[in-house]
Amino acid sequence: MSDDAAAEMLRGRVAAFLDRHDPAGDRTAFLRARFDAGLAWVHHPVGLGGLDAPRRLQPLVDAEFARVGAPDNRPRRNSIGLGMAAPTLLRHGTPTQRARWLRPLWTGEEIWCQLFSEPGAGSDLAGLTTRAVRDGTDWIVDGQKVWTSMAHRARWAILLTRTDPVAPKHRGITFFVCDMTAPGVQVRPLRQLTGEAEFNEVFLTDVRLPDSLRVGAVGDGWRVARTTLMHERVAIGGRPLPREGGMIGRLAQTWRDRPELRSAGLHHEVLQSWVRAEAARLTALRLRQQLLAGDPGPESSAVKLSFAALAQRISGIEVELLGGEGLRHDDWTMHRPEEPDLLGRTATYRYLRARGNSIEGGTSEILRTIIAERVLGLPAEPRVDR
Amino acid sequence: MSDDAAAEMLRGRVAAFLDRHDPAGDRTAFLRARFDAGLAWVHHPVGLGGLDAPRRLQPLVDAEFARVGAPDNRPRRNSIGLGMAAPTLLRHGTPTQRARWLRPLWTGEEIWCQLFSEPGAGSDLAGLTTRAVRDGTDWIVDGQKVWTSMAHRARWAILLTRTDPVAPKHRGITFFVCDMTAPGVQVRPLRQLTGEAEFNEVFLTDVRLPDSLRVGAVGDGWRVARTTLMHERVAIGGRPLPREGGMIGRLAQTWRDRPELRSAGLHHEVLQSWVRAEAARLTALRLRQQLLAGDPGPESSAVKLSFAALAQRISGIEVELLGGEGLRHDDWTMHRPEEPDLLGRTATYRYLRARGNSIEGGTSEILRTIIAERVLGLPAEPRVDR
Amino acid sequence: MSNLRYDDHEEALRDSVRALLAAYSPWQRVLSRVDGDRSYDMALWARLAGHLGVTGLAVPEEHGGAGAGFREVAVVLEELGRAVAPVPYLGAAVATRALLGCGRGDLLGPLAVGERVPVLVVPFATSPGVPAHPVAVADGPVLSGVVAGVADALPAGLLLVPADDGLYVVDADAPGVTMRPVLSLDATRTLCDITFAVAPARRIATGPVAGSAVTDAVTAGAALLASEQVGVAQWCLDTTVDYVRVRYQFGRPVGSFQAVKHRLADLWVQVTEARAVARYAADCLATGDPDTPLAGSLAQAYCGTVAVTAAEVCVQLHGGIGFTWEHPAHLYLKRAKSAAIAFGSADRHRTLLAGLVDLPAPAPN
Amino acid sequence: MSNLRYDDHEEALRDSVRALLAAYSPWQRVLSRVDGDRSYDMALWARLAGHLGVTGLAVPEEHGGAGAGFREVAVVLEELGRAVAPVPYLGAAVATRALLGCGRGDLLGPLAVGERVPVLVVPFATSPGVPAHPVAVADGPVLSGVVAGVADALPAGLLLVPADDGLYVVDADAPGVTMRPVLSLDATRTLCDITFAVAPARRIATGPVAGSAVTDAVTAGAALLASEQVGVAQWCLDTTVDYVRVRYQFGRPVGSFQAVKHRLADLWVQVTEARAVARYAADCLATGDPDTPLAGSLAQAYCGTVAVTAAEVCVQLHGGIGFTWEHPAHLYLKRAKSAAIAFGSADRHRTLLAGLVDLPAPAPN
Repeated sequence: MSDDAAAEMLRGRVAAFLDRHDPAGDRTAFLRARFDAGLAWVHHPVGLGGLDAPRRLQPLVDAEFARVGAPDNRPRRNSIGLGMAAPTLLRHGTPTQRARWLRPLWTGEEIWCQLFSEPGAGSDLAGLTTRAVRDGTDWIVDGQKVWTSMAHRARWAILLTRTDPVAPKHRGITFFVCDMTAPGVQVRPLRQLTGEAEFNEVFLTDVRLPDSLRVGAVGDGWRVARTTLMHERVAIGGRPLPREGGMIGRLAQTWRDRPELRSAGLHHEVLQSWVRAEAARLTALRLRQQLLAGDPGPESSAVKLSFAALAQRISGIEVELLGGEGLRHDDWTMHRPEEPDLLGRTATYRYLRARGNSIEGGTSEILRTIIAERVLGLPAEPRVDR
Repeated sequence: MSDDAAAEMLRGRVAAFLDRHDPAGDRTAFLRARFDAGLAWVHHPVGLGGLDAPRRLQPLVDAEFARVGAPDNRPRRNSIGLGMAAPTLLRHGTPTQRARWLRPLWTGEEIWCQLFSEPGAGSDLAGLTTRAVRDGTDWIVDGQKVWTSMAHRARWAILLTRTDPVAPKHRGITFFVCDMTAPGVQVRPLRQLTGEAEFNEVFLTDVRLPDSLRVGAVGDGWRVARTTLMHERVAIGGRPLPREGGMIGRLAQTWRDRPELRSAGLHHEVLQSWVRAEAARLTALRLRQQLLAGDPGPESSAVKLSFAALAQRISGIEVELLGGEGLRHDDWTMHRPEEPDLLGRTATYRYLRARGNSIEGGTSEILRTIIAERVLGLPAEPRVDR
Repeated sequence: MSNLRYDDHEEALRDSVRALLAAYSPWQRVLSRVDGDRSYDMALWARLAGHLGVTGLAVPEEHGGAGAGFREVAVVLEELGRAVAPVPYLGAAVATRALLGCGRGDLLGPLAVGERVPVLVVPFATSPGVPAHPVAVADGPVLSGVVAGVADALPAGLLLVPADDGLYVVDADAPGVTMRPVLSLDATRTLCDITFAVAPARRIATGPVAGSAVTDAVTAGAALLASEQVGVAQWCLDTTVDYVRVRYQFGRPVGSFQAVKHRLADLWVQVTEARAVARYAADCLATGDPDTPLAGSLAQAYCGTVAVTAAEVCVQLHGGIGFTWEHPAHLYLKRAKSAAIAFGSADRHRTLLAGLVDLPAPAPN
Repeated sequence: MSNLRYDDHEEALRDSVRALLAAYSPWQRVLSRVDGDRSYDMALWARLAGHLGVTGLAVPEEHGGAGAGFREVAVVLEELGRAVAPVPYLGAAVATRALLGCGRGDLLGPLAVGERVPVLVVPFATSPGVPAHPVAVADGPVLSGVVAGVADALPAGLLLVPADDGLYVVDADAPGVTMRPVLSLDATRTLCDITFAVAPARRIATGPVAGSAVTDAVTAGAALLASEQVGVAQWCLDTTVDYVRVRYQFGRPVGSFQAVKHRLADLWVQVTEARAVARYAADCLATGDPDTPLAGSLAQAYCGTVAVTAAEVCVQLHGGIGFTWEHPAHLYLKRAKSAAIAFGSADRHRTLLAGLVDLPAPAPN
């Protein structure tokens, strides 16, 4: 089927669906029906929310629904579920697992989180030490996970454990879905330097998971996790922004609105940042065009690196531009935001929160190494670990 | 003897010397006599140009001679001899070697060069492959050296060779003095990207060196060379500059003299460079004060790193400031300058020549590693070489 | 020639301040205070005064001080920066310079014993040569007006208030004086907005004496702050080096990875340079060198940025843990970023330098 | 929406240009020419015209050209930059834009077959919107004056000379025209000073048409130069990567050291971004997008610096060998530094952007 034909087919399906389902009716029922009609993830197989259509046509379907004001699945509330858990389950889950989890995940009825990072295994994720030990048809899990966003709201988690402590480190890992309501799962907020807590620490103490929650083979968890992590990077790089979208827009607006703050030196800094932000934006746009043309390219790492560096630099300039006002903060109390309010709060908040951009989702150091080795083909360092 | 007493003694010696020797007379005779009077390197032993006096008093002696217009030993013409060969010979040479070489070295009658770097052993100097094989009481040397300044004028060279190809790499090295007039020593100019050739390649083909030219024990050359290299870094860091000395002065003067070239953006760059240059200058001054107080500190590496980065940045800004004029060069022909004419030529020359500042005398990468390991105590990388 | 080294007695002073801070102001204690809005630790201040006598270092001996000078004050500030200690030492030092500048060292007697801290009532972001006199004088004399974002005023006893016709002193607890704490980026140095509502005052200097006393005091702030920034930067560097030596990833200490090593080497170079610059500023200030305005502007054009970089690198190389509230790195990040604005940003001081060293801006088109 | 990708036919064009340059303009050949002062390789130019027909890519079909557009011209420039090829392609493209801008595409016929190269007679450092008309017109008409530092004029046949009252064409070999080569920083693109001494001329455009044709041509120069800069930067990156993979020090490839890897990763990010920026500029130019002035200034505010950084990193990571005359790195360094000034420096273009995107400079004091 050609793209044009597929597009026409999809438009027809949406129209037919909307004839039968009232977008103003019950939200959950509507979303469940949309999933069942194969209009959730069009590239998924039939029965798993899709129609085996080309992935690049999804935006078209979303636009059709948006046009009539249909409810969406609030994707930002379940970004880890949609962005990482779903593709991993699709690729590595059993039919039973996919049938059980994908529908409520997509509709937002069940929120997911990710139990990967540990205090001792950050950049070196494969150095994780959370143990899973077989006990009959169950597994008993013990360990500590960290930097878990949404854990306090999540029904399920994707979980990496070490099941073979003597195998080479990448081969002793097994991937599970963790029931966040299981006894022994304890979630504690992790307060950040901004004062609030987007993330959690999760303590796993004698958590009993049935073997049916295992995804992929025992010892094959690292391979499964690579699917997850690949989608993490693509997800971060994929958002298209308008010109002056993001932090540069805030800085530019402050510059325009507050002529009394201007100085020649900061003018130079603002213009340099504007140029770099626009270059990064065009790069993200080019990446998107390549993705849509089926030619992904490695630009997403570049986009994440630049995004982090720019957010840090721009917010730093903004604080300096504000001078005495830049010494004032809005709130140090402990909150639990759904996501950081980057454009709504003070410049000081942006400055502090942006420090995390080069740490979360792969440090900038790790990204540089990935670029050097996978894109440029430079040799790995001598390995001293297994 | 207290410092004050020593200073008084030295002043007396210089006065007595000047009573007996006419500074306006024969240059070489005057310098030889000064050496013999122990007023060349006051910290050297008696008989080797010194009086066993504190090293920090040398500037006082030099100043006394300069005050009456006495000829100096043209130190910049023999910087490798004075800065590196002499301290090495003093510390590791035999009495015969020191007696033979130090006097004509100091007077400038014999110029020295350094045969250390090789095409395959730059940053990894200890990876050198120039062989020296024993033949009776002689050694036969074969190999190629590179980046040898003054080789085309030098009478002697300090030379690193590999005498044991199977020993661990730092232990198979032997240090020699090479007779640059010996058969088999061939010197060819090495043209730089500036068009000129400050340096040379030196080809050593079956060069026969008597064992009396060996400095230190066989296989102990790396330890000897460390004395040389330590003095290289100190020498580079030691020069005191007045404010706006060096390249920043050129840039500042162009800015002052040519108001039509100014722009707000370049003003920012010029001011930032001025600040960094002044910070580096004060750091060098502080290092000097510490050295004079007998408390050297590791600041010399900082000074060399900053010097290189600043020279590169400042000259780059100068070319940009000149705009259309910055596109014009003065001379691409092949010259053999005694030293780079950094302040006399065009900004383009400064820009190009400054590229070498972060390569010659230890790359900036190597300096950073040295700082990280020796100053900050960070662990070495896993070694894969011997 | 300026002495850029630390003398033996300065090293001894450093050791004693560091030991006292280690005992009485570990970072856990500082952190525990910053959730409130009155973070100043006046018990620590009393110890600095009582045990070490460092609050009056720059107070002349005839007024009960140590009769030392601003070189020593700078050494104390390095250590206070290194500990992000919440005491009004910087503000007191600036006020000391202002009072000495108008010949009123007699008002510093209580400071020498740690009492009645004086503070110059200007916004913390004030740079040298930018007069801002939001306070009006009426007969009495009495003062009225609001000064926003003043550092070290919350624990102060004696307010030095610049006004159009001179410099006034006001008792902090006088009627008509209201101090409102500001939720500050640097919660270890809580700013406050001060409202004067017909507050009784005394004029202590007029005319050019008052003007230059205030300007010189702000310049002194710029010069001295540099030492605090060096202390902040040095802590960040040392702490990061310690961490990457023991943090293992990929079976190796993180500090054995070359990119980490080189970044820390570059940072060490910057801190080393900042120290030379800060020493120059302190020495100029101590000796009354005519180069002091240049040295102060150079200090804030350079050292503030170095401290910010050091704190940012510290957070980054600690990875996730450095991003948490429970690790002290953020105290230094907030102190550094805040200090980079205090007494004029780097950008502002580059502009001042342009005038001082004859590197004029382009003519407007 | 702008198309920032390379189409298949653009990739094919790239391949054929690259193959031709590899065969006929290896760097050794370029290096061997730069000791002289007439470095242009017109034999290579003839091959580009004859074998590939790329000299007339932007010339309309009715005038014998390929009727393609500036997107394709930009692809050719990338490859020419990658080879630091000494041909007047950039100058001819700028002149093409000028002639098309005043409706005189008919004068481009010879260019399509590689003859009578046209060049806009402005200093290479000219930025958009800075008129400089050093040439005076007298009756005849005849032109008199000197234009300094013109790129690609030495091999040109047709000189387009802006003057106060319009745009003139002058034959390069007309009486009264003298070209003096300049010892240039970039010896692969030797500039020249052109003297007109009562040189006979023809006026081809007047008034606003002439003015905007010249401005648009300089903007086109800024936009297209970005692609050449991307080519330069990409060569520097590729060559450095290749070198550090095979250069061993301390028993390891230099490219396995993390600081080297990270520096090259950062450079790759910059080159990747520069490519997106350059494609945007080329696409705007090709489609007549009203965003073209912004795209051109963005291109020169970003890509020039990236090319310089790439060349500087290339020299540095080659160590000593990269500092020698016998290694090609310096050809790229000189090209990059020179191109960073051509058609206006990054600083100049940031100033232009400030006007275009409403980020005004501070009011003068």
